[in-house]
Amino acid sequence: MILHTVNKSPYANQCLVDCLTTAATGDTIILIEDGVYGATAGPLFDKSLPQLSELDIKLYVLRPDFEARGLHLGQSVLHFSLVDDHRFVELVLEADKVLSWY
Amino acid sequence: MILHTVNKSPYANQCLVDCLTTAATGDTIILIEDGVYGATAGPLFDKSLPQLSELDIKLYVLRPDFEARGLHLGQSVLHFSLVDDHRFVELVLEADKVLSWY
Amino acid sequence: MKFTIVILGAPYSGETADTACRFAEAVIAQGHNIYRLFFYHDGVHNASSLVTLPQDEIQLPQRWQQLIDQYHLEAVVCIASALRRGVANDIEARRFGKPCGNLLEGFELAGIGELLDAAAHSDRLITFGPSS
Amino acid sequence: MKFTIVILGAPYSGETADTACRFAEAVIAQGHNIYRLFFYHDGVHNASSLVTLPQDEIQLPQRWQQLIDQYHLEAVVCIASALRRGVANDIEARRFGKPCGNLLEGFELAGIGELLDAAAHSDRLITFGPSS
Amino acid sequence: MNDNVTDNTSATDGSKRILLVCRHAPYGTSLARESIETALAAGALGVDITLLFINDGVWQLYNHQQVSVIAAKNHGAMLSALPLYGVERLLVDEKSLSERGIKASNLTDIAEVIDKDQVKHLLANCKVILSF
Amino acid sequence: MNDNVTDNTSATDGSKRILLVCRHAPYGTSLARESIETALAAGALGVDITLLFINDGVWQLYNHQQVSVIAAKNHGAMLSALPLYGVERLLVDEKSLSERGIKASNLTDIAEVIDKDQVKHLLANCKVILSF
Repeated sequence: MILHTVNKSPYANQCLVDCLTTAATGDTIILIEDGVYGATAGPLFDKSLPQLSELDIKLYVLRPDFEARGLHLGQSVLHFSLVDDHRFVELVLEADKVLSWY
Repeated sequence: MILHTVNKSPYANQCLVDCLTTAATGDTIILIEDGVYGATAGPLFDKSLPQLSELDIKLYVLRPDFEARGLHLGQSVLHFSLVDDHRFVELVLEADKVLSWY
Repeated sequence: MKFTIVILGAPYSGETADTACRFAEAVIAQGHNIYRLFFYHDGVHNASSLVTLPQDEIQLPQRWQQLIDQYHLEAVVCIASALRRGVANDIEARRFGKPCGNLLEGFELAGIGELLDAAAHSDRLITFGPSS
Repeated sequence: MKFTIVILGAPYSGETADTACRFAEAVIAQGHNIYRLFFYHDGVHNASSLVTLPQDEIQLPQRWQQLIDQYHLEAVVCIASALRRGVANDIEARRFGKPCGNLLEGFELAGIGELLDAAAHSDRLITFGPSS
Repeated sequence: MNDNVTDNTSATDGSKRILLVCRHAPYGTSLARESIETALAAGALGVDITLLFINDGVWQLYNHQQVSVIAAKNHGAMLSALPLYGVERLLVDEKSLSERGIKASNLTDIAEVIDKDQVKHLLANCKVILSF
Repeated sequence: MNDNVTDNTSATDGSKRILLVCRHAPYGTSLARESIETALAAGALGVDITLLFINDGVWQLYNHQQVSVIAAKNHGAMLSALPLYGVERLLVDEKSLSERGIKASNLTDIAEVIDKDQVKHLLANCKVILSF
């Protein structure tokens, strides 16, 4: 099981879509840095998410990066969990390996 | 009249699409650095180009950057002209100002 | 568990180094070990003694340094990446005829082999890519 | 015609500085003038004397330096950007208690006002953004 | 909405002015910060400047930014200093907002939302563009 | 096609191996170069490594790269040294090629094209991932 990190805005960069295309059932994704914009409800982004509902992929957002940007949950059709740096470390341990998309 | 420069691959970054959305009739676009991948015929890119045929926008590609990557013209449905660094300078002079997309 | 953290981004220019440093601190706070910090690509600027931020801002190189010092971490800066980006210890600076080096104490220059060794010997390896 | 060239990318890490330097050379070869080179954001690394590339590769800082010297160009490095990224002249290095500076001769540290002045007084201004 | 910019004609008449195009999100890179520092310098020096927030640059204006854990300065607070420096023409591209599902009420009220045609008018009529 | 990698089972069986994921185009940034330098170091040190070229990383394998005017080293030539260093598992993602309109005949023959399922198998079975 892979933990994927994504650190770029999906409105500017393709790497979240690239990640979603490659992620497998049971994988985990954490959005960090500008990647946290992926947890907003922009129509542009939601279009590219059909895969997610099919695969059993858990979605996390790094809280300090999310709050710095003034964002709040409840804007997306998808379920994201906010996590702090400590939980981020645990997520790395729960996965077999990490793949970083940047 | 604006000369737009674009230096990122359209397969990785949104800035060519952003540029095309904003460019006006009569403007000029030059693809430089990884931006030169915009002159390839990937179906992904051609989808986002309907605007170009409507507007009278001239398209240029910086030859040294294009050749370094092993690329050749004739792959795209659009007309791109290859230019060297000297012609790039002239294009800047022929425009009123430059807007860089990166 | 033993972590290796690979840092590819410079401080200030992007967020990478801040994220990675917070992550390293969290790893330690949870009682895990850091096998190695590996600074590669633009990450080598984290080891520059010449980085000077405004006084009221977090000085990332010194924050790394404190972590390295307090927990005896191994902080390896890729030598090839470093020299090409203007980060050098005194020995390398002298070799290339520069007046003095700028590698912060606590960091060491070494080859990419240290990254491969870390990949083989850590329980987890995480890369923090450039954010710019 | 008077050009101002704004360079936002470091040498080696990306292509920006190479593209900008070739552009500057072409401007001069065509008989035009360069009002100012302005190094901002990661572009400040172009002015680092500590950048050392393998011998068979193009040393961009020295290539800039040669252009600056030969054509008496004004090459301004944004002082705030530079200090935050570890580029300093001897005066600034001393001010912050560092052993020595690393600003290459020919380049000068100055404020953002020089960019605004250049925007007002050049016929054309072109920005070369970071490629990474 | 700021009184000084409610007249669309004056707000988007950029002739003779420097237009600062802000396309990048805050925090991820320092580009957003450096663009605002450029605007603050323009204000301090009395240089007439207009800011256009477009694409991910619109996130810079997002309300309720809370920097606590991360190393960066609060970008929203930096922006709110602009009017104090006399920089009052802050324009936001409507299309970029709608693409991101951002409502005008999510933004600081120092900026005025303009439509696609106004953006084109602004770009066509400014003297020089600094793109960040 | 290289004899050593025509057996798909062995080519994509990444257990115990380091997987180097190459996602970036050459030249624009130095990431592609640094990933290949990592692979060359692995070869020189006898460390088992597999390379996966995916997304814009597939451009690294594009034939007929001609560096003359630009400052960078020929990336295609660097890549062709990999087999000489014993690095022979170079795999390319088929989907990334088709998205870019690239035919297998446009690529250097040191790499083997694999499909989506083989990519997933490779990712699932390697020990550790270095992502560039």
